[in-house]
Amino acid sequence: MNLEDWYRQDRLPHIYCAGCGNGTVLNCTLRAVQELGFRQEETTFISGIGCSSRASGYTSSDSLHTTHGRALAFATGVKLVKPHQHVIVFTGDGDCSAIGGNHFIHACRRNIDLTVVCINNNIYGMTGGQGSPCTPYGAITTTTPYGMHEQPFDLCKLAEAAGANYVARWTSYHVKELTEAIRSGLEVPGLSFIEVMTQCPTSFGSKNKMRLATQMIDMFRENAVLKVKADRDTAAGKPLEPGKFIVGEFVRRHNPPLGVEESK
Amino acid sequence: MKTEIRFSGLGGQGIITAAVILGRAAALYSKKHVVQTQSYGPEARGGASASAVIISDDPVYYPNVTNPSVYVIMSQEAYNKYGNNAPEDALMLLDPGFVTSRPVCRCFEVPATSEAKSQLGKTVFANVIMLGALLEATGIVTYDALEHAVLDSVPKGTETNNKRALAIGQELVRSQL
Amino acid sequence: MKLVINDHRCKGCNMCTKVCPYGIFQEGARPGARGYIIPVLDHPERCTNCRLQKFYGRQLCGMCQTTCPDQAISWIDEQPFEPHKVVIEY
Amino acid sequence: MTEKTDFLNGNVACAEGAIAAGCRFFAGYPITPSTEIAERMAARLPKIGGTFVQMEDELASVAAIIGGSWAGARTMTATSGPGFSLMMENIGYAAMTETPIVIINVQRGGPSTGQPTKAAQGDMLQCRYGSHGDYSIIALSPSSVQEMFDLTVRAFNLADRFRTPVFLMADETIGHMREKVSLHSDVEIIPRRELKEGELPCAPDENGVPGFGTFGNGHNIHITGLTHSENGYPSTDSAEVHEQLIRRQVGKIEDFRNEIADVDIVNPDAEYIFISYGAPTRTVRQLMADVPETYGHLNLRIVWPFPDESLLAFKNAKAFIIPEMNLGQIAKEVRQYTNIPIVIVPKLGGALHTPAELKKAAEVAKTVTKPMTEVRL
Repeated sequence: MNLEDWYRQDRLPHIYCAGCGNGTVLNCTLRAVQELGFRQEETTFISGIGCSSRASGYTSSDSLHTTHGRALAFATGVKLVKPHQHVIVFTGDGDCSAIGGNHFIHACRRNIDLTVVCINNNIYGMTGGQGSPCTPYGAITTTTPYGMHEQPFDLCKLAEAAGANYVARWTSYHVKELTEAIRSGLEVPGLSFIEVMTQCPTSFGSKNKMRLATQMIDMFRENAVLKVKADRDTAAGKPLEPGKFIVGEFVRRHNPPLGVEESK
Repeated sequence: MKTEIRFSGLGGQGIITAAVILGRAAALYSKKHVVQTQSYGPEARGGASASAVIISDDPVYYPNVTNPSVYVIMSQEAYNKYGNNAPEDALMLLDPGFVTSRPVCRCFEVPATSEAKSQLGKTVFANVIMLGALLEATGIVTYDALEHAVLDSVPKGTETNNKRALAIGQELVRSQL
Repeated sequence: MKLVINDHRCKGCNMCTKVCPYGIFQEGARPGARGYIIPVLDHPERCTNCRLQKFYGRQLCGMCQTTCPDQAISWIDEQPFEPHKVVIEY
Repeated sequence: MTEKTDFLNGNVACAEGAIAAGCRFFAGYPITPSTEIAERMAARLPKIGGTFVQMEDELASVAAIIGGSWAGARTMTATSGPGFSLMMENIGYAAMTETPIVIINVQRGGPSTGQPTKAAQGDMLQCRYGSHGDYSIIALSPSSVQEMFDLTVRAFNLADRFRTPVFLMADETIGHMREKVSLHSDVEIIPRRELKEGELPCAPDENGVPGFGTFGNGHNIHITGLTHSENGYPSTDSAEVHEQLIRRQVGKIEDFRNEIADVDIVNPDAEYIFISYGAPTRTVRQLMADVPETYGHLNLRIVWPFPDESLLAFKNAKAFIIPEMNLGQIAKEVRQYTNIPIVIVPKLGGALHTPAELKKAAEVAKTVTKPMTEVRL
């Protein structure tokens, strides 16, 4: 199947704002799926509610656009009934870690064979830019007009601690690495969690001195620290500078997964 | 003909199991109409336990016991709650090891727990001893029906001891007739 | 192969201007079909993928296409070479 | 075919009914007094090629069975009041996406934690109207252990036929009492209609029900809880699309209310008529066994959609006496369809109405003139 066939061409152009990174993440996900040679009828995309979750509406295969935060629970049902189905979940930072936080940690604990692509744009985009559990400390949003005064989640550490078999983080700037990570996630049995730091110029950037999508991409390029370098720095006693974040593959392990068809 | 039987005692004595076995014997092996109900929840485990069986020749619609004619009582607390109100024409089987009061109605003292311990080595057979006693005292089902129901309900390997328990119960009542 | 930007899909975010290693995409000034300012292409024949995709039988670089959030960038076959239409300029 | 007569409680009979109906996926969360259903499914499903999963909460339980349903299985969950409240969000989703699922609610006293081990019928309106927006569902009400088996099978068939969530609104009395029950595997199965080639995923057939595009069968469909047009794609701005969709989804059930109906009508010529469903039906029957020919009785085996035409069977009716283990939830529904005086007989606290109490209510009924009268027991 060609890459273009994985898009619902009759639904494009999509509803995302100009410069929104969701489209980029969609590209990387579909490219990974295409490279692996999956067939349409054996692939299912599931998503919750939010900008990120509209992605499932643009993929050309069976797709389930569900309720806020519950995508992983729906996906659990699909996967347990049809274990040979490749189930990919699109979720966002609010969807996954606020309203869906409990489903998220339990899906990781069960280590169910799903691939979760979490588009983390640090904000609730669909409702117009409210603070999320992943809004950085000090950032301005419509519900944190004086700066976010709570600490954000580190979703990758959460997924790792909860038991996911594969955990990685990239940004919408690192498209090659992201595609590779989603590919790995699809190949590793058990729950694969790929967090993608993504720009939301409309709601997040405009309030935080990054009106242009390209400015946000520059920010990702400058602040993303490769895991190997971060590890080296840590060993040398150098802490991560404020505002920087680590990208790379954090976990790849083979704990017993759920929802994998036993080989006959 | 409709008989209402009230089982009561402490959680862990097998009160509910006894009622289920009797219900099973009547429903499946005696072609009677039966409804079995029970107290449910934490009280069924630690504290008081109660269960009831209605056995009738006609369909039983209303499932709750209103006027039991047979009481099986295995604790003083249960006696205070249910046994005190037993009418004169009722029949009561009680375990004298746990119950010190005595009713106004006809009563058999069935030391089921101590007999289970001394003759079968384990107190878990007390409820089946009680069923044997109940069978002998009332004849509400046939022996075969009750034995069938007991063997349906108990773990494998305990069949012999359970049959002995039935016989012990029958004998305990027979000696008082 | 020829590099093209789909006027109907492009929303003018200029992400392609950031990621193309050859600097082919330049911020534009002309509005496209939906009114967004579409980037312009500067000597697109420098694109590796344009030149070598057919030769290698697979997509090369492709950074612009993978990054483009609006699925607006693609490569299309060029018109076949038609010698009789060549206008010789003196 | 296997057939077996057993002495079981209602919850276990319900689980066996689900298995007989072909249910092979159960997702649930423990809650008194429904837990025996989950326990039985956990023990039985792995042995017959099914899957049991204990989810993190009831929200997830319904989500998982909806997912399982789209993957092609007959799926079910079981709960009681507090869990039922949590399920409402995804019940609305199932209604909007027309997903066949079966939800067992073994009702207990509420609101909130209430009386976990006592019977009630307080969720009858919640099951009909609990989620937001306009939609319709089907709800059955068993009054015996045998009906826990039979109506569970029926629930699956109705869910697939009408593509809707179907509720089995049992209560603690029926869930926990034991009776003789006939279990058999050759139950009638009415499967869901698979989407045909070239048919739009949300376009209705002559019954108003679209074909079901099972995931993995190559239909390439998009299912969303957003207002969607017949091709399944979101269409949230069009008033016309929304109205058409909602009217069809409600109509596909409400237009068939008297076809779906399953009632028992006894003594239709009587003047004083009991209307009951679930456990109180047992008390009414007990009373009628004691004094036959005195009263009429309408037993509702399917409560929602309300079978309004069944009221017309009682041509001499002077009053309808409605005993419920709530403050008159279905009585108010009956009121919508009749001008005959209604006597509500509520009973709270977990105990069932006694035959004597119903007899008293029937005496009161002989004197009422107001449209609605409540008998305080």
